[in-house]
Amino acid sequence: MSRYSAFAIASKAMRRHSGWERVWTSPDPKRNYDVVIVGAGGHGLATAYYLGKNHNVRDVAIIEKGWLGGGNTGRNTTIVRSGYLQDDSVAIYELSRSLYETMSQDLNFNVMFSPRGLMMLAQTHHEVRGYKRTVNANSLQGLATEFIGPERVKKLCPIIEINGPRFPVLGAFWQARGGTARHDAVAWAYARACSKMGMHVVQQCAVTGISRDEEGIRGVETEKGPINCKKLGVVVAGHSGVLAEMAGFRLPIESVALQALVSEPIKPCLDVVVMANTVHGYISQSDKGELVIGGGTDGFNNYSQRGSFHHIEETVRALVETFPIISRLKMLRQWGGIVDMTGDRSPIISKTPVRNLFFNCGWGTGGFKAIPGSGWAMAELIAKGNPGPLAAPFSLDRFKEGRFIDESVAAGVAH
Amino acid sequence: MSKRLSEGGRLIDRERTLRFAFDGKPYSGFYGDTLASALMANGQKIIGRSFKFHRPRGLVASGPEEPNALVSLGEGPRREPNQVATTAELFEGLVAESQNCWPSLDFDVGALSDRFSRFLPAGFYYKTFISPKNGWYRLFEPAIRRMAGLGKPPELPDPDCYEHFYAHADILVVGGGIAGLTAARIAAASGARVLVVEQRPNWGGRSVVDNVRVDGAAASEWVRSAVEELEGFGAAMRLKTTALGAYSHGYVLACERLSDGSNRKGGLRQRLWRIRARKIIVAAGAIERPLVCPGNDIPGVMLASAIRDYLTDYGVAAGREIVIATNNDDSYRTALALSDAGIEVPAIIDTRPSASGELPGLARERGLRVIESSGVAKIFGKRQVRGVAACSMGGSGEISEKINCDAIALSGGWSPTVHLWSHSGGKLRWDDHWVAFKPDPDFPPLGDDGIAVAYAAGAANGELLCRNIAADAEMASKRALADMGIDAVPVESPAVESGVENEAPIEPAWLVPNNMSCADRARSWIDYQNDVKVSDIDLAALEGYESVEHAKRYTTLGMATDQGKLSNVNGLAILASDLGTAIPDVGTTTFRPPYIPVAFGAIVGEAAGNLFKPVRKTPIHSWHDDNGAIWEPVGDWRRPFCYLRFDETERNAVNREVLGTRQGVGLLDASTLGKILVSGPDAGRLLDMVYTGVMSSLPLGKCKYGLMCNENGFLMDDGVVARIDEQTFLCHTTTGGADRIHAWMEEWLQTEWWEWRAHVHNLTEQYAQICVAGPKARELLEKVGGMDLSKASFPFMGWRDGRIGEFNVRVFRISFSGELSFELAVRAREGLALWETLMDAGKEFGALPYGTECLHVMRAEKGFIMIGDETDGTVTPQDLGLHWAISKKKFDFIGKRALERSYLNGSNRWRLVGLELPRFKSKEQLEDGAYLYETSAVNEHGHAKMIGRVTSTYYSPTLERPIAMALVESGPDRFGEFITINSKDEGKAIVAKIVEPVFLDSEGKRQNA
Amino acid sequence: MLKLRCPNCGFVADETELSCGGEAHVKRFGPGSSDEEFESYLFLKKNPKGVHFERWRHSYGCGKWFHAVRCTASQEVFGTYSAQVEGPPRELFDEISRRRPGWSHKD
Amino acid sequence: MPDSEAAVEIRGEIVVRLPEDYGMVSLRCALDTVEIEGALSRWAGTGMPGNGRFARTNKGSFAWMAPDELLLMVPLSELEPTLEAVRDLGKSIPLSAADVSDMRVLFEVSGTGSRDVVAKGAPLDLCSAEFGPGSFRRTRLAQVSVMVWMEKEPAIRLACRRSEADYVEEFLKFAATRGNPGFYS
Repeated sequence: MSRYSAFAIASKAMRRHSGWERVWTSPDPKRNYDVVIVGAGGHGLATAYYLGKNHNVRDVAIIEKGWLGGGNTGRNTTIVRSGYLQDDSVAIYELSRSLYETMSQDLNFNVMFSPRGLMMLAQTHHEVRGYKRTVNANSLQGLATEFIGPERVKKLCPIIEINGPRFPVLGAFWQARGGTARHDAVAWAYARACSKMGMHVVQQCAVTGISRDEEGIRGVETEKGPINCKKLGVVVAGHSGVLAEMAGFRLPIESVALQALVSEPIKPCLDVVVMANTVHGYISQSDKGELVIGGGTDGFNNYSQRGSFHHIEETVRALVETFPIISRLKMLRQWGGIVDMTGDRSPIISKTPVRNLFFNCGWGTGGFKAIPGSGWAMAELIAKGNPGPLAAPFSLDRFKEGRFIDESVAAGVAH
Repeated sequence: MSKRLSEGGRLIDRERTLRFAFDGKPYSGFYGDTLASALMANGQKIIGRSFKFHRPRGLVASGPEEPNALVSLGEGPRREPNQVATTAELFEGLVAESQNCWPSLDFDVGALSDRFSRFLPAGFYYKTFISPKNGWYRLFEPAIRRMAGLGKPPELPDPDCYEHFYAHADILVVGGGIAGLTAARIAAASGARVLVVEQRPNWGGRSVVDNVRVDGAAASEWVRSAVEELEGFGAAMRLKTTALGAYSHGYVLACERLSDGSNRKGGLRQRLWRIRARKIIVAAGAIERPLVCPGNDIPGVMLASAIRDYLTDYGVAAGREIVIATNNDDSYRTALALSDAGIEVPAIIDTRPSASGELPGLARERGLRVIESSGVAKIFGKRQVRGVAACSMGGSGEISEKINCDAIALSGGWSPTVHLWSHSGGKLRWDDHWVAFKPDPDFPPLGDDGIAVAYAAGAANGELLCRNIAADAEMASKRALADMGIDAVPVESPAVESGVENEAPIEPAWLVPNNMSCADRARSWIDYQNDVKVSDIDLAALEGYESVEHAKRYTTLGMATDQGKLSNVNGLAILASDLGTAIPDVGTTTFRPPYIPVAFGAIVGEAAGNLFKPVRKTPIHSWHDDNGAIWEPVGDWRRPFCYLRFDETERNAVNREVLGTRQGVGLLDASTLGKILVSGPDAGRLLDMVYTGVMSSLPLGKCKYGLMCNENGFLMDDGVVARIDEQTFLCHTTTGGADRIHAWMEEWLQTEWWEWRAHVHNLTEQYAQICVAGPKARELLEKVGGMDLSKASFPFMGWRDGRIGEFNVRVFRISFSGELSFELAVRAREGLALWETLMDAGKEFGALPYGTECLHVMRAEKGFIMIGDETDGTVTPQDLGLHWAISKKKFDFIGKRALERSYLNGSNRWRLVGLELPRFKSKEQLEDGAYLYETSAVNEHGHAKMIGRVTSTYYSPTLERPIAMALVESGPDRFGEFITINSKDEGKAIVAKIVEPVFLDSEGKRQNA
Repeated sequence: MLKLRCPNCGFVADETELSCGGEAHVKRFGPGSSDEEFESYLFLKKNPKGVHFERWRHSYGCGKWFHAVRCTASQEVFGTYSAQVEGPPRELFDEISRRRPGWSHKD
Repeated sequence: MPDSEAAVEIRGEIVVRLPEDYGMVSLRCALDTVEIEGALSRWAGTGMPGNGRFARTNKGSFAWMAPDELLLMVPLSELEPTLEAVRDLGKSIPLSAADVSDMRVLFEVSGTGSRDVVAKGAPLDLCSAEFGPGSFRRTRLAQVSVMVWMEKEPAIRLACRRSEADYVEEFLKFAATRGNPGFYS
């Protein structure tokens, strides 16, 4: 497959771009593979890629019921950060963030990773304490984050109102190497790299059943016929529960809608990513000029990629209060995705009751930033059959033992 | 050159001239004009620049679907980018500026990129700017960001206000054309509650423009009477109100425009309607598509229907000589209207082998020249149309003849406006006859009852022949009524005539000409705003971006501010032909709300400034405000953090409050604490389940401290419980816990133990509660007098009802400060008076008010835990050494089973200790949230091994040294050990000694005094 | 934007007046139960794409809890009923089967 | 008497924060049982209100709050005797009562546009068929919970938590002064 470069574009331009190769091949599936990955979203494709790259497992099919990257990968707010609190979270999210730094070069596809800096506003004393705590933890975890004062916040983000009457900005948690990336490009780049390694990306091929026997996994039933495999990895975000049911067990997961929206494109006015957790809203500006905005999840199980409008109202209300100049800008498009929430809001990368069946799910609202790290850890789990230190803490049995990885340490207000 | 004709223009009032400015140049228009019609009347061809190549852009459409004529409208705080000129009503003094061009609209440096367009195909940025690492972020991205975006963001806060409004209706009709009004008429006459919304400032839709005749009279006549009739039936009729989106269960958002851009009156600017309808009738009409032909983006190329609108509505001609290029009969109406107005129509280029319908016939009768089976080889002109070259439709663009003209009307057929149908899940079906996607009646959006919630009518339903529209609307309305169980009363549907019996069918013409050359494919636009050309779709298909979602995202087709209203179907068709599949097999992208962009301000509604969020205030709030309180938000409450005197710092104020209380007496407004009354024969049984300790055995008149866990075993709240009588308990909760714990108890009673006989009342706001603490507390209260507060008759952890001064109070002898302390509960309306009485009486004892921070310091000195500081949702009572508050005898309580799990009983749990700290040079106390770690070890991730964290840290003015509480791995077994704390702002590690978490009066002399 | 009829006060409530309490008819496991039972009680909730029995509270209205049966994909509501029951009423099963032929209740 | 200072008038819609001259008692008991309903009715002299209603009795106005809860509203002067009487009643039927007179603040919105003012914040259907004299609802107004009822056309009364009264007052005055949608009026 020919490499992408300015030179390639120039030479192809001479032939009116008639010479470009397909980004990925779309073959009909074989009957047997060493490994089948269900779900060609970012996490599934990354899993396949690192199976090939790190473990030299290349007889792999990634099967997708719709179009690759068409799920949450293509409908999130593209935030990349690793400033979490717990050791186990920081380990996987920071690996992930560092892989984003070199992803464009590794995959020879510009995923537009933009480490423009990310801040989480502290708007109550409680939040100040919480973020200082995280900064201290991060320093012991070797992660570069800091707590900055209101003046610095204003300097990094001039359009912010730091003296809001209701929730003045008391400071912020700042990760200078956090940022955003182009979500579609991430899926496309991994798919291209997988094809390059001879893997099969099979789109429009829904899984209708999972075949197993006492030995363990046998393969999957699909719209395009049965496919056998030695190992099966399920990486389907919102639909994990449905797949688990096919395999005959239940996951500690509930699927809910998460909404996002964009404004019309305007000239650059916001150079960093801002998250305001007291008021539930986060915002960044895309390279196209759209303000990309996200908020909280709906409160009930929902498999329709549509959420309830009052959540949009709450998010926009909060952001207009924090960024008064956006009041006269307009919402161009809103949409929803299905996210799978676990009991402790941390992901699952784990073996299952079925031998050689592995699940990677439960990324909730934070999946995009984790794509490379999640694929890395899942690939190791599938290749070795046992989790490495990255995946081990995220095993299913933690819920039985009460060993939670809880990032939502703000226990609510109390005096 | 476009110009205003001497007569005509049904919407303008030539008596009322309005002055306005565009890019600094003064112009004038008429009342009733849109900015677009006024600019056109003034001959302004170029109004904007395209997004990617900064090509000159002129008007294409006449409605909200306009992709090109976006301007920045207004001045100062009211300046608003990306306003669509075609929907912006003209007003006196309007100021508009062009966007996305520099230095000027006429000469835009950005347009250079157009020269290199060949090197900037779809998605070029994915293939380049790849290295070096950081190259994208540091070099390329900033440049691209500057080139991208459209208007400049506002610089000032929005001075206007907005509001929301909840409306309910049996039937919501979207669209006030013949279809909408007909459907509404039947529904209203049948007794249904009807709400009709129309986005334009006037009723009637296209029928009025196309001088259709209804029941023998001009459409406008019928429209007027129909609207009157509807109002007579009590139907709510709303103009300038755009339905934005349909959500589940018949919930529809609509935005009403209440003032023009000037908003001189300073009233509401917009009102966001939240409509709950049992049924929705979508009669939103249809939108015309341009033809895809070489040079079709040059200013002067417009939609045929738009040219007709400007002519009829505003008396403006798009040019002197206007050529029509079409694949259908409808566009001949434009030709006829133009020639009636005396405007030259040199030719009608028709892609069909034979244009033999009635309308072409009428055109020929007028002597207009129709060139059949022809396409457009080329459109001449750069900054505006100078002419057009025709070619054979079947060929690849060899010029057959050149025709001079200064405007071109394109028509590629119509697309039904199906957005609202699709938003809430309605499916679409491809219609070969009209060459368009239309609502599939077999798969409508469903309501909560599982039957159709929306019905499409008229053009929106793909019924594009106007004489059938009324019948179609009647059917939709009757179906909706029937599904609601309402019998439709017979209402005479209007007879609609378009002047012709038949229209010859449209014929698909996706590429004009059919076998367009490669060069032409790169000059034929599909998405005007985002500069998506045929060649871009070709490239996407070639590279394997085959799904419509991939192609859309790769080329940005349909992602402009018009969301593909003009471009999507053309793009799909060309993608389909590239892939050799049928259009319906390619499918459409998902329609997402809103139908047109809506201001964030409207979404916020009234909830800005003071109404952004409620602030909860205690009955004593005003006193705090008058006495120097620094407020701390606690949930929605405001509580005094401390009270500043003169120019003292917060730190000094807190120290003063602590010492003042410890040495004399201090008053705290504790009104925000939860007060939950639990009564009934099973009240004790309930509390024994909710609390970790035993409450049922609490003696009358006594208080007891209690802990609550969630079912997961983690601490969720704490507080003092008082036994009021045999069957009644009063439970105090944290401020944040009041509503949560009340709901929590109700939940268990209603959903798990519903046979238990107990009732829960949340009395939090019935009482103001005042804490009087300090060695002189008793003296103060005795001075006010009214009840016996002596130690003997009123010991620690008791409560009494009685009088203090003039007030009926309930006094609790409890202490969160470690001092001798009384908490007085009084009915809320008397709270302020009691507070003032006590402050007054307290003068001689140096009584002072203290805030939450002083409260924190005092409780920490005493080693009391604080929910939210020592706990964070992952901490058990055992972790905090609170075993004494957990009953061993009880078989069950909420959280008990969870606490038996292996991990929660591990020996290496982090448990509560105190820290003896060195004095700091830099400041008085250790920073918040510091971690304790082993200097030698690392964990499996290579991080320093953390073995604990600081949960509370304060400067103790009482002890004159910093104090801290911490959770440390098996801490209580390590008293006396030294441990290392990382401190970012000390810049170095700190060594502290692990001690008991009680720093003051461990035997409790003070509180028992 | 859902609307549900609260069986306690009889009024149709707007989604903004309601709060969802998750899966309905979950059996509580307390002391004496196995780790598996307790885990399933707390964490292994049903998460069907389709007919779902759940708990709702009319929190901005009469304040009472009730049960609702909703399709998590189409948002269709099959009915609401009292919170003070161990399981859904029979006639509701019939109603669901009528609207969703072939549907069967899984426990 | 409405305190005129607090009144805001725009084209007929007036918002008034009512003086605190009322007492309120919360009664919790099984209203759905015949005996208890009967006992209450005998005590009050008339039948108890059904859901969504309030009823005037010789003991005061009873509002239906929930299947097991009534709110008894009396003039402040009657509060103490009423509490006494309720306690006695409690001896004969299983009932728990609490004085909640200070928990809430009352407002009145009068004028022909009263429904339109309230509908700016409440998701209720306020058309006269659904909501008229004698109607009583618990719902939300913008971001807080309220009780809404009508004693006589067109005045609408609202009650909110004391701590949120300033917010509700500001909301209602904003709503009353920013133009009337004219949907209900």
